[in-house]
Amino acid sequence: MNRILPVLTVVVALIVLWYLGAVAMNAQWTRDQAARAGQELSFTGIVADTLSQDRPKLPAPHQVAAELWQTTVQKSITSKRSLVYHGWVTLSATLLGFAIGTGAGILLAVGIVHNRAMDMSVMPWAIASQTIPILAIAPMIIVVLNSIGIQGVLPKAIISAYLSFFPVVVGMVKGLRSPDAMQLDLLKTYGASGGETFRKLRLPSSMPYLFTSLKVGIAASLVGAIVGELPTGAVRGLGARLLSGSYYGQTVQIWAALIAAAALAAALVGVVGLIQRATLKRMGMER
Amino acid sequence: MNLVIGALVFWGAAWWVNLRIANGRGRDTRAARLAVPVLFGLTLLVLWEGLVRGLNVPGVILPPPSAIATRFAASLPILWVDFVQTFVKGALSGYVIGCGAAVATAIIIDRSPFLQRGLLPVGNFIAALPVIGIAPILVMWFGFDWQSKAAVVVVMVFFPMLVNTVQGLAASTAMQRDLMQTYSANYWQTLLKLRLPAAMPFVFNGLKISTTLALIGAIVAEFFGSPIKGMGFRISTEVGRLSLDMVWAEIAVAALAGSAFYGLVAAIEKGVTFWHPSQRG
Amino acid sequence: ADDLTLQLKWVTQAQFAGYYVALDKGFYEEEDLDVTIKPGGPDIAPTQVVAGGGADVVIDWMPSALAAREKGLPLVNIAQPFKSSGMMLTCRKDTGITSPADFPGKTLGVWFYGNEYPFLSWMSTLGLSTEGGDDGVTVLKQGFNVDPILQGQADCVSTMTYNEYWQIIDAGLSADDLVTFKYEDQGVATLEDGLYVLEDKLADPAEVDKLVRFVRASMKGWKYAEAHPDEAAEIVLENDETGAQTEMHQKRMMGEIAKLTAGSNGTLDPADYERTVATLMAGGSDPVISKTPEGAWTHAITDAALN
Amino acid sequence: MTEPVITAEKLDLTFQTNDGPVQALRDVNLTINKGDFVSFIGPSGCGKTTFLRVIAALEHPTGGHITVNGMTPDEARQSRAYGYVFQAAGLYPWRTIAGNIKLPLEIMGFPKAEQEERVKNVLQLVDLEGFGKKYPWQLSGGMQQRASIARALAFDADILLMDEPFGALDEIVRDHLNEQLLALWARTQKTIGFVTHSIPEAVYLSTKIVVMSPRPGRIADVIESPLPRERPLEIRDTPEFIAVAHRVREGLRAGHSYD
Amino acid sequence: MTEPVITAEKLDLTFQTNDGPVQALRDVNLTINKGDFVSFIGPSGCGKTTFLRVIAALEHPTGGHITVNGMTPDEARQSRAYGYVFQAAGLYPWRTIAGNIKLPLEIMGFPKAEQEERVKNVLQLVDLEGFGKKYPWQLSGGMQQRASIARALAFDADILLMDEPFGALDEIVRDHLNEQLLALWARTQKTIGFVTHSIPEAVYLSTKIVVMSPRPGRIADVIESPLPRERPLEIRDTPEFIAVAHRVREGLRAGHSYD
Ligand SMILES: Nc1ncnc2c1ncn2[C@@H]1O[C@H](COP(=O)(O)OP(=O)(O)OP(=O)(O)O)[C@@H](O)[C@H]1O
Ligand SMILES: Nc1ncnc2c1ncn2[C@@H]1O[C@H](COP(=O)(O)OP(=O)(O)OP(=O)(O)O)[C@@H](O)[C@H]1O
Ligand SMILES: Cc1ncc(C[n+]2csc(CCO)c2C)c(N)n1
Ligand SMILES: [Mg+2]
Ligand SMILES: [Mg+2]
Repeated sequence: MNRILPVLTVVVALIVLWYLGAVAMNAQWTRDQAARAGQELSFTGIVADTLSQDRPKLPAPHQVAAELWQTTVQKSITSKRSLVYHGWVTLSATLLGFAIGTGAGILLAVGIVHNRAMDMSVMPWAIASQTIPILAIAPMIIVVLNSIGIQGVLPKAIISAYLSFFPVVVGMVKGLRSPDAMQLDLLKTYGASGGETFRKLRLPSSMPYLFTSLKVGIAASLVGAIVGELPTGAVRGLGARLLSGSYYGQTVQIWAALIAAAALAAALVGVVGLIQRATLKRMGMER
Repeated sequence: MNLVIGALVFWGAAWWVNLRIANGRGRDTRAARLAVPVLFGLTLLVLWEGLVRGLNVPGVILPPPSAIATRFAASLPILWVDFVQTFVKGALSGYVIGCGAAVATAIIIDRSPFLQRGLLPVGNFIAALPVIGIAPILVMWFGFDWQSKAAVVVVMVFFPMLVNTVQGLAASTAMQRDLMQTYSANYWQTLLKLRLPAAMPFVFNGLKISTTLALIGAIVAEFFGSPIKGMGFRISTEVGRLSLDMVWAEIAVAALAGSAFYGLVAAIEKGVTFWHPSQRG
Repeated sequence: ADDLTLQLKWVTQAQFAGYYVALDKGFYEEEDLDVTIKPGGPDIAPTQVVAGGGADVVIDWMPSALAAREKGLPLVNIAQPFKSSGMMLTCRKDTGITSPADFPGKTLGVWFYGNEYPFLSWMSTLGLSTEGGDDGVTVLKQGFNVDPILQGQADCVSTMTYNEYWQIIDAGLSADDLVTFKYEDQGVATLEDGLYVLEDKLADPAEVDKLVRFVRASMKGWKYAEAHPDEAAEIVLENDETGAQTEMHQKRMMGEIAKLTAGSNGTLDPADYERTVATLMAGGSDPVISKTPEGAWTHAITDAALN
Repeated sequence: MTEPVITAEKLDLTFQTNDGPVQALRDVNLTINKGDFVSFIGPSGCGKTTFLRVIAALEHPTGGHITVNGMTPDEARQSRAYGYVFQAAGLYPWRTIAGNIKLPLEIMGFPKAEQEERVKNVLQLVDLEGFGKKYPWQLSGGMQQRASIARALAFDADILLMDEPFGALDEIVRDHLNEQLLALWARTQKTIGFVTHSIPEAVYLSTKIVVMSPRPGRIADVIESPLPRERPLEIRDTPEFIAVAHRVREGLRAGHSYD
Repeated sequence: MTEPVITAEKLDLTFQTNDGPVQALRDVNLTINKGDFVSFIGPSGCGKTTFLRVIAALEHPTGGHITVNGMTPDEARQSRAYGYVFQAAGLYPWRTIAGNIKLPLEIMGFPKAEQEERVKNVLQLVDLEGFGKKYPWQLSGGMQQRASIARALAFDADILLMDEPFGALDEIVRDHLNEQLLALWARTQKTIGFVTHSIPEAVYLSTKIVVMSPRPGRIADVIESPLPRERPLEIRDTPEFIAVAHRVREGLRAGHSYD
């Protein structure tokens, strides 16, 4: 509860700054237009115009809000102009990619923890893999997958999985290694097998780490899904909205899609957080 | 087909060697720690080469590593120009500005828990804005040259860095702070002598995450408008021209530069936070 | 029905009205074809898609197709619905540009990703360096929109007569504020939207038959679109899944597109081809293509389809 | 009552570290009989923990010979001979107290019904009835330590090895647990190996006190306690007690450097 | 020698927590004279730490009155009256031992040359010459604790407050540090407030033992030690020592619950 007031304050401050910015950045165009038309504009005239341009350099918050309202609430959710529809398209690729990425990440982490050779060889390359700009290779991934007959949401999901697997690997390796020597020794005195050690000690100890990285991972997944939408013709999804807004200089549309994407990310992270709390609570690790 | 089988055999053999090294006696030596990943990387390349050649994948889809290497060697001047444009001017300046601003901001809001409680959730929200949406906007605002790329990088690194620094500034223990109080130390003395040093492991965590973000941000921003040089520019135009070997040469530069950058920051971290248990090994 | 996939060069818009009309009006169905139209975008190189087997037929500009051919991807032009080029360079009048002679020292926005060839050819015909400096031009890789000219970051930007030009107008600049240089008028016009397939398809009679039917139906679609521009624009809008296109813009685009397709029944005019090749090879030290292409086009399909 | 459970002969153990070899145990000879309560005391780094770990087959000696119940430590471990209690309670936070005690039972494959039965019994034994459903962090330090002892007792190991189990507790709680441990030992007749830093604790609990000295770890003195098995807390103010404590302190002082 | 340094009258302290108020100190009255060595002993949670923190102005009482050298604790702190030693050594790991000892000197603005001088002196005082350039983690626990004492001594505070400084060390090292602390106290004539859980430690060190009892924290007993100021380690086996220890234990037992 004691977070609401500060957050509101910051949001209000941000919106005020945003309005000021909008006036400042859009004023040039307003003045140019007036000069071209040979008009003199009063200060209030300038301000009014800057906040209602069609293609503003920085759209005013209320323009973005209006666009969001129109494209979510006022459109049927099956409409191509509905952000809910586009959001759903992105979400489905995100979730599939997240599932693949998380699964692969966990498997890789298990391998790394149990096999020294894998640990030594894979980790540096996993780091290097994240320095490759995904947007650059996304089109190629799509084409390559296409040439072996994989189409539809799967290629997008694979790109999104590529981005989400890394945080999961890192977190999970850390988590599986978090039991200290004493906890491991305890199981040894019982003569426990490797599998039992994994099930009864390593896996449960890794849960807090896993969830922390899942939060990072799902946000990365969303970015991946959006990136993956571009080279498939960018016809559906939030990425498509961003890009088509960009083709036509529809800044209001871009900002609306951006906010929607960030809200979706926040919601996804929030859901993971809820699952985390529920799980850890059931496991007795949440106090 | 033979090439495919050959590649797979090589893979098997290299894996066996790696297993031997990793479980052998000299496994903790520097040489082993270098050899294993290098061998693994080599395996990936051989596998790639063998598969691409063996299965006759057209070069306009996926060129073999040998072709990429040839192209790399032949295009050093262009690669260098692109590297300077994107990495040095775009990524590095954005990295310095973004990380510097984030640390400064963290110190400023450090005195106000109210601001922290408000700013961090909003910051996390803003950090979730996809780059692909931000980049065209910033290109529109800051022009086509490296400034807009640096701006994208600033936006990308600012919040991860801020969150880490704020966390770091809170990392000193109550006892350590009490100690300062018994000396009647003032705010700045406590900051300088206790909280900043204690924050360093967190700060470097942020700095490391930011290295990869910076490079990716600078490259991606070039997709949305650039002068006719830069790694992102080259990648996007050469794909259209079907010069996939050049594209991969640029990607190789990106991966090398990114890993080297990360390695450098990690090395500095080792020097600065030598005292931290995770560094003492 | 036979399946066939068509990869567009750009997003769903009236530029490709003929194909959408043919699909919507059942022309493809009449020819026993089941056609899938894949929209393009800034991240999609049609040449790469066809190389990867993602499409049977692609729409591309001839310079990019010929360049790909020289790279070893055997693309063949099977039909050319667009007779004239819609490319132009649009400049702000207040920059003082009145003719190409004023270009030196100016900043020009250009599309890359395989679309830069006509521009490069033109500049080398003019003898202008693209490396900047006082006697060259500074080139920007133009993004997806016309912002650079609106924001004053470029003196001129690339536009199509049917699309970006009108975006500038819609943004609030008037035709009087602008100077345009059409590639057609500058004598450096190159062929735009043509239909291309991989060479080996033409060796298979069954494939050839499919292509013949496809081209026939497509041209029927184009002629229908020319005759009923507003209806064609509506059809395009219905097929636009992004929901970003507007009716006004598409109707106007259709009108402009009709002007470009007007002179063609789908058959490639060898004279246009020769002119395109000549322009591309004229590129001084760094021509777009270095040797005259062989077998880069065929009349086999259009002859069978249209006669 | 005097059959030997653990016999160590000429035990040597050298760790290979990055800074060269560290000799942790040298020429250790010791016999522990059934039902003994043996305390190990000595300055930090003298090898107390290492010796306990050798008994439990967590480390392997580089020289000498050790048998447990006539077997090697490894075999003894397979036959569930050890209950080991570490310095920190080391309960798994995601398991309830009962769940923690069940852990070894699950691993050793006891039937479900018997598991419940045993958990109930040992909880009673350590005075924790009614706390089975709580999580470790809901209990005080002393209670956690008792739970960890219950965990070690649950599967009826012959030998209980305890490595500074009460090191983290305050003196009063410690006294109390010491009393309880003695009672438990009297009831179960287990053989106990107990590491401590506290002289009164060692003297109060043990039938035999092993004083060790460091660099390399050797046995400096083995003291058979003259105290009776019945030991009220007040025994600590008796002259016998003080005499034994004095001898232990002397033994310690001899081999000690103060860092 | 009997001028009062610290006087507490009717001290109350209540913490406001999420679970409601916690009374940590209730009606505490105490006078500490110059040169006293006062130990505070009592079960966990009885307010020993809180009382020490009140003296050092790290907490502020919610009732009653306290003066230090005739000033309020806050004023006393401004005039550098306190050297505070915590349970864990709490050395900054990024500073060398010398750097750690210099820390308060830097903050208080001593000139560079004097800093070096003082560091040298206190290192000698705690027997750590030659370790100034080492980092804390390169030293054993006992050495770290001595360094933290050196840090508290470096700026010549009148009053040394020590909160379980030796809690984490083994008994032998502890004995040794206790001897050294007594010697240091004799040499410097400081007033020392010392929190401990160990009865022998409290009896061995103090001129005055304050036994506290919990819930809420009150003073249960104040014992003036009859032992002489000169105290060899052997004094611990004397009947006077044992008598005092016994009285302390009785005082503790009275107010204790075992968890
Ligand atoms: N795994 C190991 N690798 C290398 N050296 C070790 C290892 N374990 C212990 N040692 C060294 O062996 C010696 C004995 O250690 P051990 O832990 O048995 O001492 P201890 O008597 O239990 O000390 P403490 O009272 O501090 O617990 C020490 O010098 C220690 O540094
Ligand atoms: N900052 C605080 N906020 C709320 N309650 C506190 C705080 N500090 C201490 N307490 C409570 O005040 C009481 C006294 O605590 P204090 O730390 O002084 O005990 P102590 O005698 O030092 O115990 P220990 O021997 O465990 O160190 C305890 O009940 C404790 O929980
Ligand atoms: C990144 C980018 N690349 C190419 C084009 C050019 N382009 C290819 S097809 C076509 C017809 C469209 O209106 C246009 C303009 C662009 N606009 N943006
Ligand atoms: Mg030990
Ligand atoms: Mg305390």
